Amino acid sequence: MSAENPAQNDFEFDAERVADRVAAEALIVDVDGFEGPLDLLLTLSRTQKVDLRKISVLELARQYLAFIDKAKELRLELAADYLVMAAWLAFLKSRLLLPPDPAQEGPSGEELAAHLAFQLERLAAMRDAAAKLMARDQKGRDFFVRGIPEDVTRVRKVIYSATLMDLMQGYARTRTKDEFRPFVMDREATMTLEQALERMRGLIGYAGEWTDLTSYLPEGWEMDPKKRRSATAANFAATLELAKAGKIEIRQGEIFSAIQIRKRDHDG
Amino acid sequence: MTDDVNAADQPEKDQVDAPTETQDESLFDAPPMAEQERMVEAILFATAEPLSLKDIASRLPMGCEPQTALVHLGKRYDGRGVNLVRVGEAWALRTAPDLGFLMQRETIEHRKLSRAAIETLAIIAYHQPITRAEIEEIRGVAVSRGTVDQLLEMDWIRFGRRRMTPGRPVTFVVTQEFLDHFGLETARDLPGLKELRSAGLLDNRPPPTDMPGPGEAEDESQDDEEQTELFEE
Amino acid sequence: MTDDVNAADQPEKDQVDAPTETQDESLFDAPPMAEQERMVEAILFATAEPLSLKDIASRLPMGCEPQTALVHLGKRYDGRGVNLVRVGEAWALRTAPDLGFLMQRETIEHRKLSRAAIETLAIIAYHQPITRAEIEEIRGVAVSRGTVDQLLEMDWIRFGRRRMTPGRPVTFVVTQEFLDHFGLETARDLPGLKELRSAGLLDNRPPPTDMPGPGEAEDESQDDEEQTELFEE
Repeated sequence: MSAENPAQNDFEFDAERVADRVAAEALIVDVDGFEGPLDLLLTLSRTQKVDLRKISVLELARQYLAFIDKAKELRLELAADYLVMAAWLAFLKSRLLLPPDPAQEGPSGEELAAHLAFQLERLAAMRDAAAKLMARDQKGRDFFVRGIPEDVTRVRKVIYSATLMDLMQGYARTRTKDEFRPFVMDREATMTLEQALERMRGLIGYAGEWTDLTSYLPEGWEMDPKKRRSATAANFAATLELAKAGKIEIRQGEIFSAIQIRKRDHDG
Repeated sequence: MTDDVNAADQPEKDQVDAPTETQDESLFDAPPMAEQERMVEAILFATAEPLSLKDIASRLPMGCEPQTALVHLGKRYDGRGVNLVRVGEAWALRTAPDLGFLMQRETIEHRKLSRAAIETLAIIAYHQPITRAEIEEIRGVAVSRGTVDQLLEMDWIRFGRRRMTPGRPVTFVVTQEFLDHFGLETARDLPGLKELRSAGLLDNRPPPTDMPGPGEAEDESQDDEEQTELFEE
Repeated sequence: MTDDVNAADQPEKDQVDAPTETQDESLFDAPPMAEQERMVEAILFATAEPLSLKDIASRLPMGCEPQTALVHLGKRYDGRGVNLVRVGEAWALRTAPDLGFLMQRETIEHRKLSRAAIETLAIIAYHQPITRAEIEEIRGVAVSRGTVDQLLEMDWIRFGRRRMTPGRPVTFVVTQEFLDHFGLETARDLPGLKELRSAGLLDNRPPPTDMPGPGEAEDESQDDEEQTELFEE
């Protein structure tokens, strides 16, 4: 049936076309059942009753076109895909029938036909593989999972923490029947480094000669021991800052003796 | 476990076994016992609930002896990670009880101890051994059962000796676990109030009550010693 | 009959006990191998999902060798009503497929898959990773969104890496659930895979120009590498 050679006598040719038309008519009933033109082509190729590798693409093209003609005759609405394929197969058919034109660009008719055959074979192979896959033992049908899964239970363990400070503060709170009050520095009797620095910067311009650091204590801070300590410390820290900045020089004759400072630019 | 299974099974088994001989010659050609055991194994594995002997039998081919198959299966799983267990009148495969820990996954959550718990704990630490009534007196509020339970559960406090006073109330003391947690060698290492105050952790105002006032009004002469020692400077 | 069962047991037990001695000398006081096997058994028994070696190890005590324990366990369950199966990189216990007939009541009714869905699934499994355009090229029709969604929803396919081609199209691959469902150890065990490959039917042969098709002939030619990688033996 699969005549590769187009040079057949008219009668045979016509008979074939009639057979095609009959087949197409049978297929057309089921047009919705096809998953696209490739699927239709695969179904048509089955009618050739040969191994897909030996399929006659030319014959197939003819069968397909007969199907489309029949569908048109019956005024069936076909998806555009089918018509595109029909146009392409008509083109392929002419390519296969005509002697090759050496000037022609692109793949030859044979190459196109070979690829179509490959596509059909591949689709058939995938269908076959799908069937084999579905025929396998399946979970929930042939084999089963554990029916009473014992899921991992999440055990939430809470670790409470408290520090020694929490504990002492808690105790203090209960013992004083009062809120724990964190120790706050008494600002009244405190001179900060910033304050001392600010003040020293102003005064240093006058310190041309070595002068005792103690003499820079601000007024009112010399007598009260608390205030004096704070001011001395702040002043000392401030002089260190100023020395570091290259503004002044510091000297101390011996340990625990008076600390003296003077302006830096006055060479001594 | 196998022993249990076997013992429990025995009487029934005999009943079921009895017809075996005749069964074997029966029309139904039951599968070999090893196969029956496999079947029971698969059924018990896959079903969502324990199955009674009747349930199992109804799923097996005709002529099977689930009772005997269960005995074999019980033996096979004896000492395994999974055991055949009897649940009422039914049978199930369950993970071995000693491996339950594998089915749990701990998530640890860190939480700050509540103020009530800290205060209670601090009072116990500073005044141990101390009764609940004493804690309440110091805190000025009732100590909830939950707070004490929590501290007991955390293993930071434990019950001490009972007081030799009317009602013989139980006392609380801190534990080694407590000392470890707070990095203390003994409860005596806890800083005294005077230290707290001089460290600036306490207000300088004189406390409303005498400091430290252990035991207050109570006659616990035997504890005073420890107590005083604790706060001596 | 009982004898058969016991006799069958004996050699397995010996095999399993063997490595215990060496195990005991290990650095991390890991449990003996027989115990590890019990643990792995319990862990796998308790869950319906396949567990990776990592999952299993994370639940075992330190120093355990789940891999070795699995080998022992696999032997122990060989030929039983329940079998140890490998699912991709994971392990699971499943009833023996020949006993499926006993489990009619457990049978899960799956939503009937359309022909398009089945074909699409097979194409993804055999050609993975594969783009939608390539699936369409093979089937000769557009792949509907619903089909892909259904397969994704069933957890049989998932998105793979994107292709390093213009448009960076997403690829599809099959999942562990797919392997589990169809009882496949790996995607290499797909039926007829070798034959299909040697017949060149899994080659990514780009269509010559002018071929019609919904795939619109995209230029994704350098995917063969991944493909080979996946199915290499």
